[in-house]
Amino acid sequence: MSFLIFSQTFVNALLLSLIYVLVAMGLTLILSIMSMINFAHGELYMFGGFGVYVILQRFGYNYWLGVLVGVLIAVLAGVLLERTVFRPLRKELLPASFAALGVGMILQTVALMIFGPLDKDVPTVFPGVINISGVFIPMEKLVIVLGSLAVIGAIIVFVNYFRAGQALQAVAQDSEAAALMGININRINALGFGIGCGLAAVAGGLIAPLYYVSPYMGMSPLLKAFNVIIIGGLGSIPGAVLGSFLLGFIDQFSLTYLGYVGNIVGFLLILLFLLFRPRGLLGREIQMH
Amino acid sequence: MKTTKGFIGVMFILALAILLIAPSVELALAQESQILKIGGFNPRSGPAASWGLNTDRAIDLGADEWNKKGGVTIQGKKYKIEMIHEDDKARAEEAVKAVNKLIYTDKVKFIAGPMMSSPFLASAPIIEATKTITFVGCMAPAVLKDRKYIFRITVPWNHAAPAFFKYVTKIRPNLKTSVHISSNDATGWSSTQADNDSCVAVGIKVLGSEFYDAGTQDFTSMLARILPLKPDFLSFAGTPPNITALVIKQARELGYKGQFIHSSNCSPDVVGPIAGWENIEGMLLGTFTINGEKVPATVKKIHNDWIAKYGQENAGGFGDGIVQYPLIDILSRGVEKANSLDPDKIVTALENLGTMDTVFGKARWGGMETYNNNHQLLIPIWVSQVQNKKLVLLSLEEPWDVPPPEQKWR
Amino acid sequence: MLLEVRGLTKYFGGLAAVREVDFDAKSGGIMGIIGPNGAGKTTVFNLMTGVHTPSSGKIIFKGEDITGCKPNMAASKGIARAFQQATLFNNKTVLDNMLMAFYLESKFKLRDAIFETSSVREREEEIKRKAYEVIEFVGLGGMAEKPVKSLPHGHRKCLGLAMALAVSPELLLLDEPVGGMNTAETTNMMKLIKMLEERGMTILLVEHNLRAVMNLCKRIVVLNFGRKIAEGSPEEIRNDKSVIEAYLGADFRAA
Amino acid sequence: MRKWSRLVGYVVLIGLLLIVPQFVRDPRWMHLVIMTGLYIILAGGLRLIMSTGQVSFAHAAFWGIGAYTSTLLVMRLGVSFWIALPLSGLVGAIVASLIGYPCLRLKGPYFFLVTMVVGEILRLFLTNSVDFFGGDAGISSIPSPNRIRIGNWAIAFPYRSVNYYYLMLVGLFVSLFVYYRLERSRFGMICSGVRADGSLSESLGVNVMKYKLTAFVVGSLLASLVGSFFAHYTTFISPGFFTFNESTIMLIMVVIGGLESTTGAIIGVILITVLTELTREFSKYEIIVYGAALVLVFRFAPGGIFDLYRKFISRLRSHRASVA
Repeated sequence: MSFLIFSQTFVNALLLSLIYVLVAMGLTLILSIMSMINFAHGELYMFGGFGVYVILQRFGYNYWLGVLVGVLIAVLAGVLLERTVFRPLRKELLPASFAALGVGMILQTVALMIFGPLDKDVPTVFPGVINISGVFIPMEKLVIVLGSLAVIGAIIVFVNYFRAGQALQAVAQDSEAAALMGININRINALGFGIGCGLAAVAGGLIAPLYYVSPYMGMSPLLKAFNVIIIGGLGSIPGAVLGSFLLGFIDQFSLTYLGYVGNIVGFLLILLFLLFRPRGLLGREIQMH
Repeated sequence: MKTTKGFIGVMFILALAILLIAPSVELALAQESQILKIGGFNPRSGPAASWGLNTDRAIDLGADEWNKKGGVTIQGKKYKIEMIHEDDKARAEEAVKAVNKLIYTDKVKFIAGPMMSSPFLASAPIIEATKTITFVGCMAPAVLKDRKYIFRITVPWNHAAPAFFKYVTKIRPNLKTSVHISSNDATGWSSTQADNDSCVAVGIKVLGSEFYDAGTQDFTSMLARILPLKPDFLSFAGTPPNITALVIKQARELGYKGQFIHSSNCSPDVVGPIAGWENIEGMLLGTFTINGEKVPATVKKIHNDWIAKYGQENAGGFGDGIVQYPLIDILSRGVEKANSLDPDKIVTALENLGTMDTVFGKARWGGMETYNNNHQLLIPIWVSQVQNKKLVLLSLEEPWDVPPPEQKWR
Repeated sequence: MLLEVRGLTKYFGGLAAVREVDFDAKSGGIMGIIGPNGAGKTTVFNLMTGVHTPSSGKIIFKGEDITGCKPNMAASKGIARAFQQATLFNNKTVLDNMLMAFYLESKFKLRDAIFETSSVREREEEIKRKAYEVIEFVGLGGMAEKPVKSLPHGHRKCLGLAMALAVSPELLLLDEPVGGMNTAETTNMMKLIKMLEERGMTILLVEHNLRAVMNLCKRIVVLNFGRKIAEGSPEEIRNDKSVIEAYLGADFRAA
Repeated sequence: MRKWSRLVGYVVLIGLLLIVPQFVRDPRWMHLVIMTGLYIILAGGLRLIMSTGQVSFAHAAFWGIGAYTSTLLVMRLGVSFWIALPLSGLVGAIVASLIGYPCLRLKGPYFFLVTMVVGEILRLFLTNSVDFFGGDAGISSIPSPNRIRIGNWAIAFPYRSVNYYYLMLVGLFVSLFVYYRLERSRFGMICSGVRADGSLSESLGVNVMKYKLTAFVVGSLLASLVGSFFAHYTTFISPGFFTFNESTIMLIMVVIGGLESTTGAIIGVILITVLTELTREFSKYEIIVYGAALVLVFRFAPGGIFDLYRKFISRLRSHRASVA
C-alpha cells in the first residue's frame, strides 16, 4: 500500500521533473549566452500553447502541426527581439532582463486582446492511461516525457557535434575569446536566443493538452523554471537538467508526504541554495560586461 | 546647481500634479438629480478579469430590468439607475482608490457587487464611515461581522454547504466518505471548513482535506495522498472551474473511480472540455445556472438577455457572476420601501423586506447568530447535476440560517 | 626589501597560470616583468592586488604577509594598479574619475554624507586641488571637464596612471603602460614613469614593448608558461639563452 | 547666487507642500497625495539600492515586513505606534542585513533572484499562518496612532484625518533629505562608481560590499518605516499589498523616472500614480503601457525621463550660448 504510494509518487516525480527540464532548458540557454534572465520566457511558452490551440482546436488540423507553428513563430519572435531589443543590451544583466520583463508584459496583453481572458481547453491528444500493477502513467504525460528527452538529446547533440552548437558553447564560455576566434557573435546570439524561445514554445505546445491555454499560462512554469536554474546553476544546461530532477522530486515527495506545508519546502531549499551555494549545483559565475 | 535643478524639477511636477487634480475637484460638484448612481468595483483587468466582468454584467442586466420599468420611484419621482463600474485590478490598494472615486467624485450612495475579500476589506472602513450601502459578493466572515451598511447577496459556504450536502445524502445515500480539495488561501480554508463541518453535520465521513498552492497545475502528488483513502467522492468548494477540471482529469488518469462534487458556483461549460465530459458525468454542483435544463422561464429569459447584450461569451452565466443578478432588484425594492435616499432609512427598509421572491427563488435576510446583524441574504441553493454535457437542475434548497458547529480541521 | 614574492602559484581549473614564481623588489626603482602572451604576467598582478587568491605561495609587502587580501585592502596598504585596457568610469568626466580615485584620501564616513560638516567640505576642496595637480602632472591639464569617453587612447592610459597615483601608493603596478600607444604617446608615458621613479616610487610594470622595458627597468623578470625563466639586468636578459628561445629570437634581437 | 536659488527652491517647495490640504479637500485626492508621498519614499529607497547596480525585488516585501511588525506590536502587545514605528524599521534593517550580507558579494543576477524568492517566501509564510498573521484575508481594523501631547494641545489621528498627510510629509522630508545627501555626497559618487565598474573601484580601495550593503539596508529600513505608517493609515493590511507585482511597479516607476537620481524616481512615482488615477477607464491597457515603457527606456533612454529633461535643458543652454 504505502509502497504503492511511494512508487506512484516516484513516477509522478519523474514525469514532473522532465516537464521542468523542458521549461527550464531554454531559460538557462539564453541566460548562458546573453547573460540575461528572460522574463518573457513564460509568454513564449504561451506561444506554443496557443499554436496548438489555434491549429488543433480552432482549425482542427494535426496536433504536431500546431506545435510546429507555435515553435516557428516563437523562434522568429526570438530572433526579431534579439535584433531589435536585446542586442544593444548584451551582457548588461539588469537592463536586458527588465527589457525582457517589458516584452513579456506586451506579449501577454496582446494575447489577452486576441484570445480574451478565459481559459481555453485543448482536447486530450493522447488519451488512455498505462497501469503497471497499480501505478498509473497517463499516456499524454508519457508523450511529453519522450518529447522532453528528445529535446535534451537534440540540444546535447547540437551543442557538441555541430559547428554552430560549438560556437554557441564558445560564446557562452567567453564571448570575447570567441570573437577573437572569428565567431560572428551577433549571429550566434540571435541563434541562441531564437533556440531558447523555440524551446519555450516546444514546452508550451507539449504541455498545453495536459492543462489549459490562457494568456497567463506562462506564469507558474516560469517561476518553477527560475527555481530550477537557481538550484541547477545559472546558465548551465546539465545543471538545469539536474536541478529539474532535484526540484521535481522534492516538490512531489514533500507535497505527498507533508501535505500543503510542502509548498514552502521547495522555496526554503532554494533560499538555502542561494545563501550557501549561490552558484547552484553546476553553475559558474556569469561573465558581466 | 544640480540640486537646484533637481528641486525645480520636483516642484514643476508637483505643480503639474495639483493642476491635474484641481479640475476634477470642480467636476465632482456637478451633480444632476433623477439619476440613481450605483457604483461597483471588481477586477476588470488581469487574471481575474473574466470573473469580475461576469459579475458586473449580471448586475447590469438586473439594473436594465428596473430601467425598463422606468426606474426606481422615490416620492413619486422616477430615478433611472446608472451603474459605474471601476477596476480594482484585484489589488487592495487599487480598490481603496476606486471606492474613493466612487464615493467622493461620483457621489454614489450605493455600491454593488465587490466579490474579492481582500480588496473589499481594504475599502470597508470608508464604506462604513460614509454610510454607503453596499451589497457584496465576497465570502470572508469578516466582511459582514458587525457591519451596519454592508449586506451580502451571495450565500457563503457555511450557510450553503449544509443544505447542499443534506440534499446530497438524500439523493445519493451511497456517498458516505469524502475528501475535500481547495486552494491554500482564505477562500479555500473557509470553504473547506464549511464543507467538512456540513458533511459531519449530515453524517458523511471526512477522510481528509487537501490544499493546493496558487498556480499549481500538477495535482498528482496531492492525489497520491488522497486516492489510497478511497473516498466515495471528491468535493470542491470555492475552487475555480479550470483548477477543478485539472484535478478531475488527473484523478481519473490516476484511476479514481468515485464521484465529484462541487458544492458552490462552478461552470461545467469550463470544466467539461478541460476535464473531459465523460469524466464529470453525474457530477453534482451547487451552482446557479441560467441555461440549464428544467430552469424556470424567468431564468431562461436572463440567458436570452445575456446573449442579446454580451453575445455567447460565458452565456452559461454560471459561477460567481450570475448569483448577483437579483442584487439591484432587492436594493431597489428597499429604496422604494424607504421612499427616501437617507441611508439609515434604507437600511431599516431593506432589513424589513421580509420574504422576497427573487428570480432564483424565495429569499429572506438572516445571519443574526453569526454576524450579529440580519444582512446575510438566504437565497435558495441550486443543486444540479451534469447529464450528457448539460446541467440539469435537481432542486432548490433553503440555506441554513445558523451554520453547523465549527470543528478544528487544519 | 619592499616586496617579496615566494613560490607564487595559481591554478585555474586544472592548468597552472603561475607556477612557483619568486622575486623581490627593493623600494625605489623600476622593475619589469616580461614574457610572451599567456606567460601569466597579468595573473601575477591580479594575485598581488588580491583580485585572485594564490593557490599557494606568499606575497610579503613591507614585511607583512598580504597573501589573498581583498583588492581594496591591498590598495589601502599602498599597492596601486593601472589596468591594461585603460579601465575608467566611462560615463564620468576626467575630474570625477580623479575625485573617485581619491577615495582613500577622503577618509569618507557615512555620517559625512548625511551631516555635511565644514571639515568634510574642506577635505573635499583639498582633494579637488590635488586632483587638478595630478591631472596637470600626467599632462591632461585643461581636460578636467571632458568626459573620458571622448579621450584618445593615450590620454586614457595617462588618466589610468593618474588614478593609480591618487591612491598614493608605495608600489605602483603598471599593466602594459605603453600598450597600443603611438611613439609620441609612448615617449611621453615613459617620461612620466621616469619622473615617478625620481620621486622615489617603486614601480613594477608588465610590458610587451621590449624597447621601452629595456631602457626603463633596472631589473627584469622573465616569465614563460607561468614559470620564471630568468631574472637580471637588461643586458643579462638580452643574452639569456632560454629567454631568446622563449621569444623565438626574432623581435628580441631587434630590441 | 546659486545658494540663493537653492534656498528659494526649498522654501517654495515646502510652502507648496504645506498648503496642499488647503486646495485638495476631496478625500479621494488627499488619499492619492498621501499614497504618492509613501511611494516616493519607497521608490527613492529602491533607487538608492539600484544606484549600486543591484535590484531588490523584495522592496514591497520589506514594506510588508514593516506593516506587519508594527501592526502585530500594536495589536498583540499593545505597544504604542510611536514605539512600534522605529521598531519595525529596525526589524526591516536587520532582515535586510541578514539577506544582504551573504548575497551582495556575488556578481550577476543572484541578488535579485534571492530577493524574488524572499518576497515569495514571505507571501507563503503570511498566507499560511492564519492564526497569527491573519492569512491572506489580512488584518482588519488596525488602530490609528495614539495622540501626541505637546503641552496642553494634542494631535490626534482619527481615520483619514489630514494629520496623516502632515505625518507623511515629515517622513517624506526626512527621507528625501537622506536620499539627496547620500546621492550628492561622495557616497553617491562611490555608489555610481561601484555600479559602473566594481573591480576598478576596488582597486582604488573602495570596499564595494560595504556600499552595496549600506544602500540595501538603508533603502529597506525606510521601506519598513513606510509600511508601519501605511498599516495604521489604511487600517487594513493583507499579503496582497506586498507581492512581487508591487515591487515590479515600484521598479517601473524608478526606471521610467530615471534611476540616475532621486529626482528621477520622484518624477516616475508622481507621473505613474497620477496618470493611472486619471486614466482609470483604460486600466486594461496599463500593463502593455508599462511593458512598452520598460523596453523603450532601457533600449533608448537608460537615464529615464529626468535624464531626457536634463539633456533637453543643457541643449537649450548650449543653443542659447551659441546664439548669444
